[in-house]
Amino acid sequence: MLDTVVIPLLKIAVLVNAVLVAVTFLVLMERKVIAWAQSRLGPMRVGPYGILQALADPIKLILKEDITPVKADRYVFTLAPIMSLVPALVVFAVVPFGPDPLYYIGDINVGLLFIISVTSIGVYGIILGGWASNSKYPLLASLRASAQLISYEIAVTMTLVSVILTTGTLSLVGIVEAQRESGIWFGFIQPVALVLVFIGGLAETNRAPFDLPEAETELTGGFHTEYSGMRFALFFLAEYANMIVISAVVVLIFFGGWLRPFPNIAWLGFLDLLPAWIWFVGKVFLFLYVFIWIRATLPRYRYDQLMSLGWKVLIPVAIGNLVVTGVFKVVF
Amino acid sequence: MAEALLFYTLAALILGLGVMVVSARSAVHSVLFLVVNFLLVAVLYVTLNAEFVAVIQVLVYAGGIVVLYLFVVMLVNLKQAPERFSDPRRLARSGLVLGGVVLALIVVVVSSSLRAGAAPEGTLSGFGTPFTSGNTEQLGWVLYTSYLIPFELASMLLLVAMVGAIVLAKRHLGE
Amino acid sequence: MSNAADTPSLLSLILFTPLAGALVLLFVGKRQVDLIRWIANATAFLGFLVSLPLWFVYDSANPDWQFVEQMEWIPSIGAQYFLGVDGFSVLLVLLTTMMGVIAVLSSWNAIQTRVKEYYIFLLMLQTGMIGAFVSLDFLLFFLFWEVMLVPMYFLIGIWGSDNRLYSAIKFFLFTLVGSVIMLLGILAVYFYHQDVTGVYTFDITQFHELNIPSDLQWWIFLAFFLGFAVKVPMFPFHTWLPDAHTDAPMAAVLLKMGTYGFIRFSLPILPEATQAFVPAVVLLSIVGIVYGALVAMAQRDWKRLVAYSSVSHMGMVMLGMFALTPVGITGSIVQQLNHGISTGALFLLVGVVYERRHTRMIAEYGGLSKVMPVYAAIFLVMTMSSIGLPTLNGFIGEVLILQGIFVVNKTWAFFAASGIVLGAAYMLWLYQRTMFGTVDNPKNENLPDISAREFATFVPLLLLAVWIGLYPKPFLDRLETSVDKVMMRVNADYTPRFAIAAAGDADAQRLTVDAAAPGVEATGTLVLPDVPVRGGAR
Amino acid sequence: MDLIWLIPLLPGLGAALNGLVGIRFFSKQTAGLVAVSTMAVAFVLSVVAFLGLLGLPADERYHEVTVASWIPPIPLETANGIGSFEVPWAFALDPLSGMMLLVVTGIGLLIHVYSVGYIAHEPRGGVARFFCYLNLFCFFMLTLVLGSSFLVMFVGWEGVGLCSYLLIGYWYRKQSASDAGKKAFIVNRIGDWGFILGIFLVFFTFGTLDFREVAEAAAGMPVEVGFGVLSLICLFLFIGATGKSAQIPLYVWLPDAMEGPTPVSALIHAATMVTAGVYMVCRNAVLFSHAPMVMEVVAWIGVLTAFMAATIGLVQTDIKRVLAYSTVSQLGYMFLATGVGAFAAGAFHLMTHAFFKALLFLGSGSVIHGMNEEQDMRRMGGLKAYMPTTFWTMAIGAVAIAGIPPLAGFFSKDEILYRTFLHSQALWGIGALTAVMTAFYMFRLINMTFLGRYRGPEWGHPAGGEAHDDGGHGHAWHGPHESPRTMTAPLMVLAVGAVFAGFIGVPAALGGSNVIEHFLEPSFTAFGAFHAAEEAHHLSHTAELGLMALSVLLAAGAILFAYRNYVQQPAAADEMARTFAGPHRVLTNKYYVDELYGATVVRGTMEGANGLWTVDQRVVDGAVNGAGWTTIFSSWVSHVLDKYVVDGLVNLVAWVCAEASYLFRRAQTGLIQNYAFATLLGVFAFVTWYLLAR
Amino acid sequence: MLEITPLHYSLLSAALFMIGVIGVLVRRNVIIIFMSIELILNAVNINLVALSDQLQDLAGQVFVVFVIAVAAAEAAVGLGIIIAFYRNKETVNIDEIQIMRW
Repeated sequence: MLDTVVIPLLKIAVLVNAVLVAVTFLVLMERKVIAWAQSRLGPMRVGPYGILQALADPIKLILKEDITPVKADRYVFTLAPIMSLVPALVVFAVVPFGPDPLYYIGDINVGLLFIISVTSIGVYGIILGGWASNSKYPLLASLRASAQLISYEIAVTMTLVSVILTTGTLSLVGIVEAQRESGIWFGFIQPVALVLVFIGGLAETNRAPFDLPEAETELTGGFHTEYSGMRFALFFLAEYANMIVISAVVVLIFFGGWLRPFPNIAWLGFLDLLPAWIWFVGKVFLFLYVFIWIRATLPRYRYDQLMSLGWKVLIPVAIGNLVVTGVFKVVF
Repeated sequence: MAEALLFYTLAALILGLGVMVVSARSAVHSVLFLVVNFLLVAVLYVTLNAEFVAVIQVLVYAGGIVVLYLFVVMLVNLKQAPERFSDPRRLARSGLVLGGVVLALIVVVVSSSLRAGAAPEGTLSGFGTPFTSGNTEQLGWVLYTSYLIPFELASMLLLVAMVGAIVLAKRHLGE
Repeated sequence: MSNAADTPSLLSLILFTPLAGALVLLFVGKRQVDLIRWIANATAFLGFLVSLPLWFVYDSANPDWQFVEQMEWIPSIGAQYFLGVDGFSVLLVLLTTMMGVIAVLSSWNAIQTRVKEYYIFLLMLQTGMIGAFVSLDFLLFFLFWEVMLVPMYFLIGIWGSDNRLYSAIKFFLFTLVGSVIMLLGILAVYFYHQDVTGVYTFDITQFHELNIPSDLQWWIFLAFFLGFAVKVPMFPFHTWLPDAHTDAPMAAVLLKMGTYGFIRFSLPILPEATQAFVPAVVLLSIVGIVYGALVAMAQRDWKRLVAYSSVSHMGMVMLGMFALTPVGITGSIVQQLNHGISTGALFLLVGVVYERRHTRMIAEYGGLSKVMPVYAAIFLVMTMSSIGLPTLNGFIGEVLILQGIFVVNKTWAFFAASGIVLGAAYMLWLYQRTMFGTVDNPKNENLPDISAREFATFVPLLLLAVWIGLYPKPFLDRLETSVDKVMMRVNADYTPRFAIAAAGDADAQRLTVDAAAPGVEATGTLVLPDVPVRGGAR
Repeated sequence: MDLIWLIPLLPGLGAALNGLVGIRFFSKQTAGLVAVSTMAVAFVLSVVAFLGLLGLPADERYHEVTVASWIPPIPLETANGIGSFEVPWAFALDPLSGMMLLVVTGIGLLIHVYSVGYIAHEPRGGVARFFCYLNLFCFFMLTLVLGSSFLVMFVGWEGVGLCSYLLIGYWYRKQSASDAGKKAFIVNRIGDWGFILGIFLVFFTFGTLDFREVAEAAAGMPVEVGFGVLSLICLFLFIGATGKSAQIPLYVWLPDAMEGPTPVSALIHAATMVTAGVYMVCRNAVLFSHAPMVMEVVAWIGVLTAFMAATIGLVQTDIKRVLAYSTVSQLGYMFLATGVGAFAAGAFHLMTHAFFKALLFLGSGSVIHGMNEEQDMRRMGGLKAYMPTTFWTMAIGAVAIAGIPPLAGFFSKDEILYRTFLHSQALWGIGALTAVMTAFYMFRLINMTFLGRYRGPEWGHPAGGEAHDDGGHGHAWHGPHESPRTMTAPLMVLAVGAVFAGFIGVPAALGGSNVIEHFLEPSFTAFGAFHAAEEAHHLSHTAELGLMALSVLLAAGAILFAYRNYVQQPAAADEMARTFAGPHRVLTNKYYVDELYGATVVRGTMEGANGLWTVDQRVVDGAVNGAGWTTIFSSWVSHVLDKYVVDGLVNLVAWVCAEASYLFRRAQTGLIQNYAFATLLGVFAFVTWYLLAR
Repeated sequence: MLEITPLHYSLLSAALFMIGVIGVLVRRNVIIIFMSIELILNAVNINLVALSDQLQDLAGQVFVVFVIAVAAAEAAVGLGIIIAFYRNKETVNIDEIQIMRW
């Protein structure tokens, strides 16, 4: 009872809270990084160097009035943010923070597939949110968003298949272990796949330069135009949680998860002084930083460019990569 | 005990959501119930040691097909008043009654036949496919060897369906 | 069989290359006419290239089937996917692929409507023909045989000349009736084989070892005869030909199907009936030779003239075959090639002027030597080839055929040889009426001479015509064992050359008259080496 | 001698060069140079080969070279069991072919040289084309001569026919030229029909096609008394020879062939190709010797042809046609010689004839050239003054052909007449009469052309008569003139030949040793296996000399008569024509043979062709269409029946059904759910049944 | 009752199947009818997976994969038809889709 129910529940509680906290700090980090990128200071008022801004924002959102438009579909309007956030959090069930079972909730043998499938559920939140608002901009945005998500999901999944082909397992722990055994992070074996997954990840999280569904100038804020307060906060959380998920997946698959650099070179053993989960979280935040960095750097795509990039570049390249991987797999 | 509890809970939810799917006035709600229903079916699959199928259920059904439904609902249903549920001219009542009767009949048949046969252990296994828990690899193996041709046919079917759907849904440039 | 092991599925490759091209063409937009033409040309050329190994790898000393491919097709009725070639098929397949290239290339400008469909049909036709030539399964053969019908019907019906629908339907009905009756014959052989051996099979190599009672042979022969004679076409069944000759080079090959059918099926499977029918077939052939020539003389339409000359030439081919002597059969096959080359070229030549003037009436032309000298020169060579001038290909075939029939019956040879006079008469008259004289029709004054592309279509034909005429040995060598195999079936006393060679009696290969009598006595008692007829290539 | 295969090949090479490259790129000079030089080399090679042959002992003078395989061996039954049909590309040199080789290459070379001048007015491509044809002809002719088997000879045989066709039709825009070419080819083909059948029979009888093997085999067979297989072979072969060598009944093409350029007439239609038939008969002397009945036929056909052609030649006015009939006549002489068994005499006459007839033709060409394409002798006269070289050389040729000693024609013709006399006096009578006529018409030609007064058109303006717009003479005509040196030089060389060639055949009666006969003997006797039976009876030298004197006297008389009629009293000729108006008309119209053939063979074939076409359309195709119509008609009948009777019933049933279904069709609501409901009902029924049945 | 046997799954499947059938029969909205069909397919899948577990045979799961593929194809084409139809008739009411009548 303890092993099967209590400890997992505890882990879940810890993890969910950790993610939520991480998100608040991620927001702060984003504001700061973008500010520095633009030679500004960013939030400085709340706390030293504005560190407490991370607390202030959530508090503001929770306290705000939660408006439900009159013509909205009430239930769905409420359900949508939840459907958006829950999958983002559920994914963490299979994300291993370290080699020990202590560091993950479950290691299922279809872990990667699980992540892919659960992520794909997240699109409902966006579609329903847009639809339930009964307002044209959110609806358009939600249609855009879902089209974008579905398109890029294909490319990402196709790319991940080639990774699976290299590892021979779908289990995330297994994938990381495979990298330990081969002694090299898969990012170096599958650079094309890395780039593809990363670009796809940007698109799936609606991040710049693919943040079309939230393009303020076109859609006055996107699918969550009509949202405010707590429900908006949930969407917000979901987006950033998704960023963390993508980063975590990229790290797990391409950058050796919790492994230190060059895991099979003995004289670098001193690096193991840092615990595995620190390595993992560090790498994840590194990628989160890249996310933000890209947002600060790149302009937004046009919608048709976005779609043609997905369908005419990423998917063919992904298929090509798959074929090449297959050939290599057979030949060597 | 726990297993039974889980099963009954899931079964109740699945059936309940099924009823909701059929009876919901708004098509969007219907879709929502359908999604949840599918997710629960996926959970049921997990309890039956079919993780891969469960994941595929989520990925393809919940993540793909139902999204498609949602799309279509949103495309066609925007200004449509919710349909009137019952119409005396329709066969609704008789359908319901008859459906119930057939259900009952089927229940009787199934239960009686299964009771009588007392779970034919392995006798129906005409394919002799090995089965282990965590069977993704075996499933792939079977799929690409014994069922290669059906698999390829299915892929052709999907291709044809894709082409057909595009042709059907595309607005012709000339018009 | 060692050679064939290196190229295990060469025949399938040859067979399906054109079809693959046709499939590719399906996916090309029909407005991209040039692209379609390029693809079709490339495919046809590729088809020719892949067939070239046949020429080089085929082992002419080996009497077995070569390049054999065999696998189940419809096991329940014993049908197989069974391919293989002997000397006959090698030459005919090569002719087909080469003509394929020429046909496709020559249609570059000639076809302006429904280009895509045209090339698809053409390539399909090519596959059908190759398939019929390489099938060693009777049902497979019949399948390809019928497959040819469909593209041919459309080629005639859509791109034919005046009255094309009539022609197309006539062609279709003619050949269909023949085919259906032939199918009856096939089934008769099939069931008889099952009766004797208890095995259901369409395997031709098995049929070749079958001894059917002569009364049954009689009926089967008649059935086959109708099917093949229509395609040849023999004398009373020829009237579809002048109407149907649309797509010239391919049609020139198409006629070979009939004669091929005779030599592949009628002769070896039904030897007794064949011998019984020799006088009748020879009579029809001779009538065909003389009659075709005379009717050709009366034509006012250039193409119909050439078509009737085909009737005459094919009569010659049939005559040689039914001489049932090795020389005659060899000549018959060579003459098939010649007919493909020279008549094919003549049709192409007609096509060239038709493209320019859109008329085929001979009276519309005259004095073309002046305006189209190169054209006139090529036409001259092909005319000479057609009338059997020595040093060109036609002579070899005619001389072998006539010599082959002469030793059988001198009267037949006498009448058959009259064809060389009549052939010269109508061809030279045609040549005079079109090429010589003054240019009295003002429309002809500014005709351009043939273009480089058109010239390219004729070059291989010209080279082949000279090659076969001067040095036919490579062709005859490839036919040797195949002819002998057929001869062994129709004549039980015949001693094949490969058996002599196998016996190591090197001198016996060159049988002089003096040495022949004792030599044959000596070798006649040879026990044939146990030659497996079924392919062992696998 | 092993390089003899090069001899035919060289002109072939020249032809290929001129044909493939020359027509487009060569200048006139280059084209001529290529042709002449290949022929020159071939001639040199021939001389070398011939000298090599002379160097061998008499009974070893046979040299065969196999170049390549042509038709590989294929078993075929023959009269003597299973044989092997095999023909290699093989060439053979023996005395007969050696002689022919020299004639062909030598005269061929001269005529090539002559052509350079003659053809100079043609456009550039035309010159190359001409030389291409001419070279090609030499190629085929040499193949014919050197071929060691029947089939290789047949290659040359047909090939020269083709070249003759092409060269006759060289001015293809002229209807008569292309007609003549076609006629030549087709008539030759008729002969070839016989020839090829003869070849087949040779193979069937002997199992080989090699000349030597055939001769040896035939030598071992008895001389046929009746009409046996050898006779049949010889008859077939002779039919071939009549075609190629223009004998009755196939001689009609040769006069028409004069439509071709004159060098062509000289080379092909006088010196070489037309003698191929004689050559072929000589080649198969052994075979013919064994078939006396056919020999008799040959002799009679020969002499009749000679006589008939000579009579026609008496009245022709076209200079080339006179020569053409003369050629036919002389060829008849040669066949007469072979027919009486004097093969050597025939071959000898062949050679001498080649010289003087080529000379005469070239001379006539020179005249025509000088007269601006005028061919009618009535419009000539007195040309001696304008073209002396041509006159003197032609006069030599005429004297030679007339049989005046000691020129070449005397010896050869006399030998023939002598041997004929031994064989049959009747033949000799006709032959001698022909000789007289020959002398007469030849000097008629000389007289009308060169002597007397000039009757031609005024010059300074284009010549009258038909406008030869195709001749290529762009420039104004400045009166009769001598031809350029390239044309006169060959004339002179040939004249020398015409004077001296006869001395190799001086008969014993005149103190000679008849070198040529002894030289050729091996070729006719299968190398000692067979000796002519004629040696048995044999006149004394005195009688022989008497015969010679008689024929010379007759010839001289004929010459004088011609001089009287055409130079001294030109009116006398016309008077004679009036006196014998009937025969004259018949002769002028060449016995109406062309008309006869036209009305029977040609018309018959054409009518037959048209008739058969009608048959094809009406009957054969009609049967097909009739079958179609019958089917359609019967289907129409069925249709009527069907429509009103069968269909009526069907319709009745259908009507009943329709009315009934009017009720039932209400079930077809088109609403899927109704159908689904019905399905469900079915399931309900099924399950219920399942339950109850258990 | 507390032991879960394939019977339970079969009954669940049967019930879900009937719900789907009833949905097909009674609903007017074509899209919902399609969704009911998906329910039916799912019911079948449940049965397949349950029996696969019971019989220790992967064939059941293989068939589920195929059923899903077919369902995807069906959904794509079916929805394409609906879109096309809607474009022409501005309705998805199945009562108005009766051009197959007579």
